[in-house]
Amino acid sequence: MKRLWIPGALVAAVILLALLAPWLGLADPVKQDIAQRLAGPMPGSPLGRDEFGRDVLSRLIWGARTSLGVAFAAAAIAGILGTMLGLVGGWFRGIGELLTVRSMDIILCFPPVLLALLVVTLLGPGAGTLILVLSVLYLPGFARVTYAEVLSARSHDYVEAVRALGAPTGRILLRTVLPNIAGPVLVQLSLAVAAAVVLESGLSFLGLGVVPPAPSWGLMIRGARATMEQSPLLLLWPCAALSLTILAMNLLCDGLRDAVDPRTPAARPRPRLIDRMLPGMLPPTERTGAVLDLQGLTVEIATPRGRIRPVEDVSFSVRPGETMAIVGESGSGKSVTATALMGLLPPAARPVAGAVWLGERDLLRLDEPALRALRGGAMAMVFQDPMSSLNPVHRVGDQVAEAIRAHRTMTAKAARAEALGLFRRVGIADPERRLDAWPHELSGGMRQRVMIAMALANRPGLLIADEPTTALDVTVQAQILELLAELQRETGTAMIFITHSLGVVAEIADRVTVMYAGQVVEQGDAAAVFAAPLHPYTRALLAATPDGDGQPAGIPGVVPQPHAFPTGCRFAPRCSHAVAACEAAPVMLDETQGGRLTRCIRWTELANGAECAA
Amino acid sequence: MIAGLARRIATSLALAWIVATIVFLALHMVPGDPAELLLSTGGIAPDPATVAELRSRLGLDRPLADQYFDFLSGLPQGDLGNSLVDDYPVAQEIALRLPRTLELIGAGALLAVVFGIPAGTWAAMHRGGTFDRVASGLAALLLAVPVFVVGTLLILLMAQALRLMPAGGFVPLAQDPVQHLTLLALPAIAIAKGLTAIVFRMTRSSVLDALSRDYVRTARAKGLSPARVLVHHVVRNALSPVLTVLGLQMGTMLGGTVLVEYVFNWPGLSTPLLHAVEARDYPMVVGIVLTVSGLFLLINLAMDLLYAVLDPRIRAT
Amino acid sequence: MTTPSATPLVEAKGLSKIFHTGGLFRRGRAVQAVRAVDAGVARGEALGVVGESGSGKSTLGRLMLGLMPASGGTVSFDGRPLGRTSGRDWRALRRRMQIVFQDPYGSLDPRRRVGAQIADGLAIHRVGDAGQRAERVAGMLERVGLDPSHAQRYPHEFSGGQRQRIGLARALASGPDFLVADEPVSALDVSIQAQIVQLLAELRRDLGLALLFISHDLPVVRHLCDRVMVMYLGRVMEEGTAEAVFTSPAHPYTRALISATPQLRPDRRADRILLAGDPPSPSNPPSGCVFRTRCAHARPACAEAVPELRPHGESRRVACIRAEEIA
Amino acid sequence: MVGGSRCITMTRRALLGAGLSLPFLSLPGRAQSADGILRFGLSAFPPNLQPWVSTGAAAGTVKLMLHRSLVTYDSKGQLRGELAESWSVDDEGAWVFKLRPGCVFQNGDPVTADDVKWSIEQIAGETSTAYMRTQFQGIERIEIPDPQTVRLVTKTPTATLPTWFANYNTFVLSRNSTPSEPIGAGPFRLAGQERGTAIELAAFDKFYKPGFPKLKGIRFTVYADENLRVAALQSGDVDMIEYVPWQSMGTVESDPRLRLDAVEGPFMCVLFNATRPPFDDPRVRQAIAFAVKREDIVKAAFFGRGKPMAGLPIVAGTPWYDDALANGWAYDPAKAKALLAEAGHPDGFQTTLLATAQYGMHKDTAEVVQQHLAAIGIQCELQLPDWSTRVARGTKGQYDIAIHGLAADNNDPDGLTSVIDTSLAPTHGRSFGLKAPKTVDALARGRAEFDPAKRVEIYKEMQRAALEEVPLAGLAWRSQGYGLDRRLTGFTNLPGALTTSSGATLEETSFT
Repeated sequence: MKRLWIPGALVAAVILLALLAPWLGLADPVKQDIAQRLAGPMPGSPLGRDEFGRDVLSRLIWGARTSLGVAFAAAAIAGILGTMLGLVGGWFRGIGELLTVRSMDIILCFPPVLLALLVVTLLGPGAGTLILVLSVLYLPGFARVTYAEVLSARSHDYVEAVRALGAPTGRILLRTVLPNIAGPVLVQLSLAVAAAVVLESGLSFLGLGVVPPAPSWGLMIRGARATMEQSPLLLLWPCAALSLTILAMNLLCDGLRDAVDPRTPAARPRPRLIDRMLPGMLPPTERTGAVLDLQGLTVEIATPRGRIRPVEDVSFSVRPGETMAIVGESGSGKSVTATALMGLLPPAARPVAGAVWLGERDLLRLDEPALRALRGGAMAMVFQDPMSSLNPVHRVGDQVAEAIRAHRTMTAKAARAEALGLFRRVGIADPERRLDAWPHELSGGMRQRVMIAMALANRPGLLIADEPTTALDVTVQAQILELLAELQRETGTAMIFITHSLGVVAEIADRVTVMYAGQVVEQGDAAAVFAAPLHPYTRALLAATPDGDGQPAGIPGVVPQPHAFPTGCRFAPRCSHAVAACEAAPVMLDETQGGRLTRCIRWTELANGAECAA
Repeated sequence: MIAGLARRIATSLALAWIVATIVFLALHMVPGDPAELLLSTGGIAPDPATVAELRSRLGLDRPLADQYFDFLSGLPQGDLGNSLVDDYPVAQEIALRLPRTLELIGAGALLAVVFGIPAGTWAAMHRGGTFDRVASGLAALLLAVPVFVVGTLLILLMAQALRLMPAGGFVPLAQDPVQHLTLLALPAIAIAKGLTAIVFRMTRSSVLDALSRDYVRTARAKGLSPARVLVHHVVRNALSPVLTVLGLQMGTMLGGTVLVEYVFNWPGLSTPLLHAVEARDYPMVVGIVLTVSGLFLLINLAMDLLYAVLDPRIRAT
Repeated sequence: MTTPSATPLVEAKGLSKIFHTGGLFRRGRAVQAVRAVDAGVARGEALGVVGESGSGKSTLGRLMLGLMPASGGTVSFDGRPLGRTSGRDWRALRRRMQIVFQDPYGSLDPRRRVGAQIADGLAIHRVGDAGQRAERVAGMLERVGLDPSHAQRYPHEFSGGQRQRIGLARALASGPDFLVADEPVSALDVSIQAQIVQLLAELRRDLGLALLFISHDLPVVRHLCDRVMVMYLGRVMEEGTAEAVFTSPAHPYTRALISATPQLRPDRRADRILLAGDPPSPSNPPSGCVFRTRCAHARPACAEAVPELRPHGESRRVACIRAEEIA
Repeated sequence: MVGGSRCITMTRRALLGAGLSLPFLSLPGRAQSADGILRFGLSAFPPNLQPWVSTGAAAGTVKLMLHRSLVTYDSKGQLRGELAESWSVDDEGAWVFKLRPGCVFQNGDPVTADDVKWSIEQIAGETSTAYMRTQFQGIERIEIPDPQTVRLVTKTPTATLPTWFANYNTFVLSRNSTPSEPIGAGPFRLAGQERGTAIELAAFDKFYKPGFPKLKGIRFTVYADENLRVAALQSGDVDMIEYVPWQSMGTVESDPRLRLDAVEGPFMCVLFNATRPPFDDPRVRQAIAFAVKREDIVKAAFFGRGKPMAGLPIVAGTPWYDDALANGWAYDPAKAKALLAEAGHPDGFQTTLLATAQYGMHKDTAEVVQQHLAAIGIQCELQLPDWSTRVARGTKGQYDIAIHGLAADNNDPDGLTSVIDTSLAPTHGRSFGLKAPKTVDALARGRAEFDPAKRVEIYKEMQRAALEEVPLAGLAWRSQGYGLDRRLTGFTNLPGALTTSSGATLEETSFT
């Protein structure tokens, strides 16, 4: 909010000054004293006198009163009328829209100064006419902003909900829609005021605005321009006042817009001081010939509310041809792990411990060019939402060819031919035509196939799939899972499959890692884990998954926030087997004799007792 | 697509016609008689008889409807009638003046694009950095200072104090290109002042939005070089909204350069428009307004087409 | 499962809805979202509507609530046709049927306190005074498993699961008889999902609600609903008791749907039926049976006429002329 | 002796003007003009160059070069013969003009009496829009005793008829001229024009005065913005400019390379709408005349470049100028209050003051008048519409009191007819519906009196009547200056109201 404070104070000061003008004991802004014409600073008039000998300071402040008064009045009128028109236009599409929003185009066609001139000549100059002109000029701006906001608000469910409750349209518009579009309208209001002040001074400058002798900044500039040679300073004061006020208003608008617009990410990324960790800081660990070997990876993110560790001490390895599933609910850190592997973490995030061995190289200690050579080459990634993962303005064929040529130098034609082969390989019907299709012309399933083709373009040793089928329909999901399995069998690629659905894990995974609140809580062969889960969380997850028989049991409570991870076992608050010891100290991963891992101090007790699923 | 285009052109023409009609009627309602005005240049009192005679010669005593239909019938052939002041064809005056205003706005827009877009992109790339803060503050300042203030100060500084640049005026390009361009410099800067700030802010927010998109992450995951990601993916997407806004701004500028033309004595289209309204020169005013709103709508149409070309999703509808 | 009373509370006959893309003047393409669907939900009964995206299940839900004018067919509520009611008594009907949405973050008004939104139903119809409404709100919050003191908080202070509970409280505050739940749990994590499903089951039983449960997640529907209706490209493929449809699916599409659902236990995984290609575009559906282009058992005859929903066994109807042959 | 008031250009000064200014070169020295071509900075582009229609002083200056009439003014403001060698009144009161032999039109045809007759008939024609139409319709018969003599018989004796032909809207053209092709007998021919920006004239070799014009050509360039006009003169882009803005007169005077030639000709005054009480009462009008401190107007509106005018606009130094009468309305607020009380408004009244925002000097004068009237209790609300609305409301009498600025036709009191003869048809240039019988009668008598001594008496009597009936309340004379390069000789700014006709002396102008 800091950005709001300074301009806000400045604007408030100007407005206050204008309002208090009568009581500031200023000289009469209109009384002439021709003898003192163009006099410099003198007692009683610190800024000197204008071409009629009137006190410049009082005219400046009274001028503010006129200019701001006109601007606020015009912006308010335009605001109210424009918002109403936008509301009606946005809600009653069809005729309503035509009447309200399309009619605005007529106003926009008019050159602004001509509109002002016509109205002024028709009704005679003066503040009243000026307000009318300015509000007409700013009406379209408000109508359009409100129209757009109403359209977007309308698409939200809470508007439909109130409609379903039987609320009359008027109530919906005023009680539900209006408050939610207040933010952008407010921003538009402050923009309109700033613009109105500029236009008012422009019109007065041309003699079409405020009638003398009433003071206004535009008139002062016009007068001062005539006597530029005799006293240039006269020009300085109104220009400075005008520019300063508008600058303050513009900054206020920016601050307001940022505060209102949820999209702007709150956290301002501050790169941490130490760059990559110094090589050799950690003891070298032996490598097991796995394609990928994660050891104790920990990622830290700097947020306004302090440093958080969404991923802590995560280790697993993947052998060629093997699929390691990483399962966990939202907030478990599974996606952060994947992004950390690819080195695609946002600037604010930083891996602070552990190592990630891809073959011979530790990805965490590679510099950017070396890591970039691997991305899309030795290791590739497929993302969750096919709708937004492809660039809408490039053809899908070109985007795949681009991936190929990023790692191998070849002619565009050759790359295109290879892309065609890839399209056929991932089962895209009629590949020749589809190469030149735009992303929005393909279905979700088709687009995901393109993503897979793009990932496999350079025959990666490791494929990371981050919830590739979550956004797809179940029949399409089945096709994609089948395709991935087939490709893996054929190419022997190691695959990390991230998902929150246990069903999918059972279908496709050889080994599984269960994550909860940033930690690995269980790891082992998928069949074994599903048959006899060791960690209470895994057991509860299995119980919660409806599979036809048995009542799905929910897990009470909520996943803890990264800022407030409990010290002890992070699942304890929601675990039905929790005991005091659980919450005492951080729990380490235990290794069972069968090579399975679990992070629960009571796992042996629970396993022997073979209690049925709680 | 073509049907949509034809429909759009039809609505634009209808809008331009509505605007012209409104102006035609408004002008006739405004007090002041062109014939009397012409004869009372310099404050002298014309003899009412001669005023009446001039009115009939100029056809102003005919009923309004006839004058309107004369105006309409002339339109298809591009005949906008003659000026009441000196019987000079309006179309020729516009043909003489319009290119100068377009040139001014074009130069301003060029400066805006050359400075605004790179700065905006760089500020977005280094969001929150010193460049971003300084540039955003400067943009706010540029927006804040009104154009006639900038104009006056520029003349005061460059022309009269330093005598580096001419104080204003115009020389046809053919006659003396170098002088023409030096004369164009100052007013173009004044126009570019506002435009650059708007383009900068629009580019910055548009690039920021593009950077947050999934397909940029996909591009980086493909191992593309940062430069390729920036140009091919980020800027390519961020460009279309920026160009549309720039187009709209240039459209509204058409009738709005009067302040710059006045301060720099640049004989564009806005100044004769104001003169014509003052002299109640009906054909000239309506002619210019029709041209300006027609061009405004044309630019809008062009921007929509450009948007469709840049963004295939739009092209589909 | 409670035995549903015979006569349906809400009944749709030959219901269809056509959307026109294209602006005010332009005649865009006509998309048939829902085509001649018959559906009935009795008091205390839960009807599951299953189908993939583009199948028209959400549109059907909104049509049966009268939130959207139907292009064809009728919807009657408690015997009275909805189409022609207007003005005051249309609003009175509103109190008796409500809806819950999928996206927890979009279904609550970010600008108003949660308590006020729950009381909206009562306030709009001016039921009782402020005190009684507050009381009712507290009761509803407790009923959906939240602390009554939450009434003063704003939506952004709650998790996804809690927001869905608030949505439920708002819908049930005015005591409706018919509730449409449009994919209420698809956006939630498994553990939270199970909690909400439990809550829905309890509420349906305690309040004797007629529930229309729309979802693409077959296991959840199987658990919660008495009868199930499978939709594809706006038409009903198969309809019957949950038990019958899930254990022995008759329509090829239902079979493919069930086999595609990932199963926890390996023994459940029947041989997988993989559908080829993508669903056709709704603006020009195939002639005859809309599923024929992707059906392994399609014959030329399937293209001629739109298959009727014919009884198949005692508690099921199927829209497939070869249902008996491929059983 | 009747003459419409002369038109002087109401510059569009501070406000709007599209103009072209040759870019003044960056080097501070003054650029040399090429081979005898005079570069003249105009303040506005002449709307059109029709010979007999009045369209402003800029057009007048150019027309004076293209055409010639029977007489014009010499450098001291006296009439001097042009196409006419001599002129006199015969015993029947008709004016006889003897033509100068050997004068030819620019197409070579000799200038004959028939051309004069044809020109007069065109001006007085029923469908003519000429400026002097009504006056020329006062001519009964035109007789041509011989090709070199023209005898004009007027319906009523008019002593001031010769001055009609000194006006730059009453040129003698060849009788085979066409509306689009006027053939005049002036010292320069129209060589070319660039619309809105410049006009080129070339010398006419067979001009009837041998050795004239001394210049080879004139290039008129338009600088609508006054600051730019002065900048162009200072940098040497142009050799002389008209309408030097008051605030820059000092800089032109002090510049060693330049010369300022300023004259007080045009003036500002207050007009009344006598159909609206209380302005039908002469005492109220007198009160207003006494209430204004005119020095303030000169200082505020014209940067001190002018002179207060506390009486009728009679040019000092002319025979009918009387110092006492010229200060009839000297600043006397107490008397003004007394007059108001006498007229039944002891504590003043509310009214409106019409002027225009389009011209700085009108607005500034109005603001000063408003303050001074407020001092004696008359609260005026300023109405500053654009110039066209000001003209329209003036003609229709939609105002209470109004500020007006103009110049008389010539320095003869009869030149004031168009501004003080309120019996004529209403126009924005005169008070509306104001009865001033004694003044109007004195005007008519003065016009018909041939004996100069008697005319002086009549016009003094007229001034006394006007001081009492107040057909207009004089405010201040305005200085009107030309800025020239010091090397230019031969050009003189004609005194008083004739300043706008100074263009006539351009033929004697040359570079030393």
